[in-house]
Amino acid sequence: MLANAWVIPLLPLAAFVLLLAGGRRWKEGVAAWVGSIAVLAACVWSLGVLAVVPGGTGRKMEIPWLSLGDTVITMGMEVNRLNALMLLIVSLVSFLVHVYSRGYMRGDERFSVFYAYLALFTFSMLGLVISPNLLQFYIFWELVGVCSFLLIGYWYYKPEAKAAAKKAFILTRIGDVGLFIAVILAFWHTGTLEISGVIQAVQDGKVEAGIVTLIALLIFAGAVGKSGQFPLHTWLPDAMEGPTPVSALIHAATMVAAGVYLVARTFPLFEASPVAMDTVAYVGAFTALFAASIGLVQNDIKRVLAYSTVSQLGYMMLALGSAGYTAGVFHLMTHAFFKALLFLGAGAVIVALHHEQDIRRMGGLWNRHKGAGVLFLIGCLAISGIPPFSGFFSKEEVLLSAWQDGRWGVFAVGVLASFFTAFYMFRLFFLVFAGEYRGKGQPGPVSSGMMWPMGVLAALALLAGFAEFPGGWLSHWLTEETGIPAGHGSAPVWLPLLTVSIAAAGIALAWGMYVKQSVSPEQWRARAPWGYRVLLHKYYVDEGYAAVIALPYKGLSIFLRGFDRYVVEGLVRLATAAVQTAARVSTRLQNGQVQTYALISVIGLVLLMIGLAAGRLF
Amino acid sequence: MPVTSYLALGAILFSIGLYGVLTKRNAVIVLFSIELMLNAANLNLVAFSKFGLHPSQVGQVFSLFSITVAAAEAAIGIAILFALYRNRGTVEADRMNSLKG
Amino acid sequence: MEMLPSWITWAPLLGVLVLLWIPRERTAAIRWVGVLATLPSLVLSLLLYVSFDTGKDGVQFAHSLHWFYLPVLGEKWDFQYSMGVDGLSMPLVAITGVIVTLAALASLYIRQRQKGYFLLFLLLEVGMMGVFLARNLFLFFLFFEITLVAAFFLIGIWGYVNREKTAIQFLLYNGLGSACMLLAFMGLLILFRSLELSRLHEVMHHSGALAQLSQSGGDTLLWGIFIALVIAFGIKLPIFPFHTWMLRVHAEAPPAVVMIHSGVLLKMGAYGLIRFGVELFPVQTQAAAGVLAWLGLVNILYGAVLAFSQRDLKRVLAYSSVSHMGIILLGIASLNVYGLQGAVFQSVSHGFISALLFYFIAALYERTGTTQIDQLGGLAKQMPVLSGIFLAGGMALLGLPGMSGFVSEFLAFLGLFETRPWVAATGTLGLILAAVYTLRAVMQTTFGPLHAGRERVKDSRWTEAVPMLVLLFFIVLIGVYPDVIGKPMQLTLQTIISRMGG
Amino acid sequence: MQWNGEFLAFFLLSVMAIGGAVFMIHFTRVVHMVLALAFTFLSIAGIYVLLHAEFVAAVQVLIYTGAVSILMLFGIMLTKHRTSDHSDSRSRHQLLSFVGVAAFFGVIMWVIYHTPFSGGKAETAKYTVANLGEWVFKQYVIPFELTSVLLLAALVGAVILAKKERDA
Repeated sequence: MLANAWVIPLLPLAAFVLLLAGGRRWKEGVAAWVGSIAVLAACVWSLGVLAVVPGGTGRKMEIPWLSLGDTVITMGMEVNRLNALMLLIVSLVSFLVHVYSRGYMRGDERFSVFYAYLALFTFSMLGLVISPNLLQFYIFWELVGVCSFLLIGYWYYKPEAKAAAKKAFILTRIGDVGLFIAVILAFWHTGTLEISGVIQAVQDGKVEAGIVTLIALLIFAGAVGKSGQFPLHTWLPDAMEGPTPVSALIHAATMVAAGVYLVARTFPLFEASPVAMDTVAYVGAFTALFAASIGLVQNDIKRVLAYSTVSQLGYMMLALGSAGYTAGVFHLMTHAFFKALLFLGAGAVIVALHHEQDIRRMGGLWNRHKGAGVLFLIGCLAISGIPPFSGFFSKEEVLLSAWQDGRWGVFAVGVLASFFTAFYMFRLFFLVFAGEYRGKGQPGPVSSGMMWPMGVLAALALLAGFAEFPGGWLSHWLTEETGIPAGHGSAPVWLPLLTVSIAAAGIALAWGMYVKQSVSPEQWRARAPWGYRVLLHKYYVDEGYAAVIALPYKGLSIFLRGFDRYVVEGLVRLATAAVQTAARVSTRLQNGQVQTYALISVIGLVLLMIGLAAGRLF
Repeated sequence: MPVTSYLALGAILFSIGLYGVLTKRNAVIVLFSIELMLNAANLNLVAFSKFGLHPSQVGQVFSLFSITVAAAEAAIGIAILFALYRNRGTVEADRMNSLKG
Repeated sequence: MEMLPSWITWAPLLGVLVLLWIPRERTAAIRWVGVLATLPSLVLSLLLYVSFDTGKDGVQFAHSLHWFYLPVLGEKWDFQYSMGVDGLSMPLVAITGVIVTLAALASLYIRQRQKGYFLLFLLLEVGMMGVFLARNLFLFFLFFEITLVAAFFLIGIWGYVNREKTAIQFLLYNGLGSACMLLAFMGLLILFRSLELSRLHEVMHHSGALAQLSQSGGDTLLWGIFIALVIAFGIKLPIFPFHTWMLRVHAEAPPAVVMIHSGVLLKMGAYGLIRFGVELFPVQTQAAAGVLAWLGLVNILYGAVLAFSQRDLKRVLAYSSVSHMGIILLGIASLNVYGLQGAVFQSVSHGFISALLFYFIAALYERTGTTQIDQLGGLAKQMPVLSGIFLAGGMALLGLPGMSGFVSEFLAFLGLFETRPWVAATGTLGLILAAVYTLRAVMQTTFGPLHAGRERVKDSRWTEAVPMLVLLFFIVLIGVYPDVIGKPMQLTLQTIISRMGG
Repeated sequence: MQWNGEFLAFFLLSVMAIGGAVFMIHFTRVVHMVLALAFTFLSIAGIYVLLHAEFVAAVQVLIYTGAVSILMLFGIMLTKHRTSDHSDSRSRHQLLSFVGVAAFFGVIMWVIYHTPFSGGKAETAKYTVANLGEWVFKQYVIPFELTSVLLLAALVGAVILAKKERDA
């Protein structure tokens, strides 16, 4: 089971090929079954792998891929405990999303294409997870990017989807190039592409400190692009143009977490460079607060969740940057469950409301869709950090690692972001489920096929925290024989109290504003209208990019087009014109008169003779 | 007499002939000039048969051949001229530009 | 078996013979004979690929015949008809066989004077195969000129509106390149009294002979020859600022010819640079590597920036070719086995990719009558299969891993990062820009709402879809398992590099 | 340089030859030109005598001074000749021709006077007509016969060219 773990990604790949070949001929049910069964098999297999995986470097397998001089680049798999955990998370969430999509995508004319894309994504993500070397990692890294692109642009005829897909691809590509350079630098400075080999070389001090920092920062650049960290975060909220199951799978639970996973996977590299650690921590903290503050005022249900994702990813980065390896991974896991749950819940709401996404036109759904409401509430409680939901434990771990690493500023930012999170999540919850229905028409039903995956996720969101508490079982399991410090000991007593009370304060504020309506949001808005506008426009980052990068680039391109047309080609024309003039002059000599021809011959002869005799003259 | 004098004479005659070929509009005169150039060449042949590196009477033989050919050339030339004259009514060289495409 | 290279080269003439006997009115017969006539070469080149011994260094299937003597100053200069294949030419021969056959299928779009078209087309194949297989510079030159003349007529007669001007520009530029090449070859002939490649290798890699040569002032001449060769093949590649002819050809030639042009003919530039630059002039290449790297960088960025603002799909692809050829230059300039392998990989991969994309363009033009980006849009609705193929081709173009473009880009940059990290780092900017222009081109045509007046566009027929899928298959094959072409070339390239002492 | 008889003869003859040639170029009436040319040919025949080529001299007189000149006269008389009008481009052409020919002449003269001719000693006593005959009919008999064919061809050709119009 363990030795053949490389089959796990191939299962969804087979499904992809089948679905592509089957095309539109297959009925919806067949396509959904093919995809779901393949992923279920992968999921079961992953569970088996998780049960038997040994600690330390785990199990490796590789085959030659490309011979280059004396070096042979290999492809293969490596399963250690981190990988195995990721395998399970990815395949599990993917399976649930597969099941859920059957209901969500009902009636779509490219149904089987959607499942094919989902299968391809699952394949790529699983391949990414078990990559033993950086190159393979990069390959799958790009593949998940392209799947994300395809799925964001799934409704290709919508101009917004088209723009969002393009933006997602290009912005992540910017980060990817950083990773690309990092892979090459790692190869030249350590002589290998194996992740374990690179780490070994760095730990043995074979690489200069400056180079290690550079490589770590470039890897982090890749992670920034993929995980939507500032300043490359803007694609992630736009990516909500894709179908909601996609947002749940790719843009909440798995792909965006790949950046975090990457940092975790190469964690010893970061540990070796204080600068890199600082960068990760500060970028993570800044993103956490930044995105959370934008999330406060957004009105699209999926966008609120998207900013919340960005913010939570910032949390994970923050944890990793503060040396909280297990805290980061733990939060990654819990977040995968509760954020997927939230997205699927949002999807259920959207389906029920006939594809309405604006929360100002929702409300009062608690009575009609109690099941969805409860599940969504579980997700909200988990993300806000209310015990005993999983988010509470992981968030506390994160803040604890920041505190113990001595990063007060980061800690304070984390606490503030946690307050924001609680507020906007419950703002969302109350606006959607409490009060009166503000939309048009009647809310429709939600199929049970969509409900029970949410149920599974809710259970996980509720229980996943107990993998770590009490006793730090997860940390020990993850770090056994890896040389990475397991945890930070026990937390001070005041920390859980602080986090819970902060979260409760956020929830209370949201309650006050949107249920009891004792605090008027309009008043707050009126007090700082410019602040509200800045938040609503997401700090004008998109506009800034357009003005600073996109426009000048377009200008440069148009300028160069003129340059190419008039200067480069002009030079060519000049040359041809010169030749043509010469030709025209010589055609005039061709007047058909023998004497002229003879004269020219004579002159030519004379010149020739002078040329020959000139050697003797001098 | 040094050979250079004969060669110089040949060169002078040749150049005059050449000038005639290039400038005279009357095709008959052009033919004359060509004959003059041929004579200049003959002169060189004969001169070298006496003063050459390996003097030999073969030079004279060649000049004989050359004279023969020149005679034939003159005959054909005049004949072509006649034909042209009948066709185009002129023997002026600068009117003959049918070479021009 | 030993004569395989010759068979491959001359096999299309069989088709020429058959074609000559078919009356020009029987267009259907002419078309199918034209397509079938490319098959012998394809089959033979695949056979060559299979029987090529990857474990052996040097030229295989070599054979040479005495051709003629040139008596010069009491010596006899010997000219041989020699053919052979080594690891460098092997992938290129294989790709030529494949692309020519597929381009012949794409030539079914040709509506007029099919007989002449296919005659010239087959002649072009003879030239291309010969270029890659000739082991004598004189022979090489002859084949090179055959491709030039055949391509000239193909562009000039069957192209779009400005075809004649384009063909003339094509001929002038390439004629200039050929003149430089001829001068260089003459220089080599005078210096070494032979144009046999094997003989030239012996001399050029024999340090004693070289030292003697440089003492007698041959160094300057060698440099002159080297520069002339770089110019000759640089025009073909093309290197900025010699690229304008290539843009016109891309925009004006019939798509099937562009498939060949962009897929194979441009690669002759890369092949020449490696074969006659790196392999024959290691010292000079080493000294000029910096210039080559900068030229490559300019090519990459210039092409990428310009591709972004073009309105014509064909021009976008043309500029992207400029950009991709820059990667070949970077690979060559890196002077190590990684980079060189990257350059060859890029030649092969870009050959397949551009052939695929121009096949798509041909199909698109057939349906819509335009390739202007702003007159297209939302085509995925009407032609999902073709759009999917275009999307896949675009992904290959921007270097998506799992497809051939990535392998070559990775290798080229891997190589260059060893020797010139800063140039390489700047060059990676091209990867981002490639995504920008490719996505713009792909998404403006196939995504978004359907452009008005395109409601009746039909999806692909099987005669179109199959060749495109075959190309896509090769692209993915190389991307997934690059050793298929990496293995044959590896030893040869390693030898080239080891001779360089690097 | 010595003032001997040979030199004097050469000087006179060459002056006559050049003078004839110059006049030929310079005269405006065609008949005068022919006469001047005949004069040149005659002088050249004299120079041949100086060079011990008596037979060639005789042939020169017979063929050039006699046959060719008469042929030319016929040519002149059978065609019409207008007095030439000098146009602008014509004079430019003449000037260019003069410059070209002068340069050519200069180069030739420079070469002639800078080339060291180390002539062997000719056995002029052997340069007899009999000897010449032997050369022609022994070693060069085939070219000789070929010239006869050439002459025949020229004869026929000339007749056909001259007659053609009337038949057509």
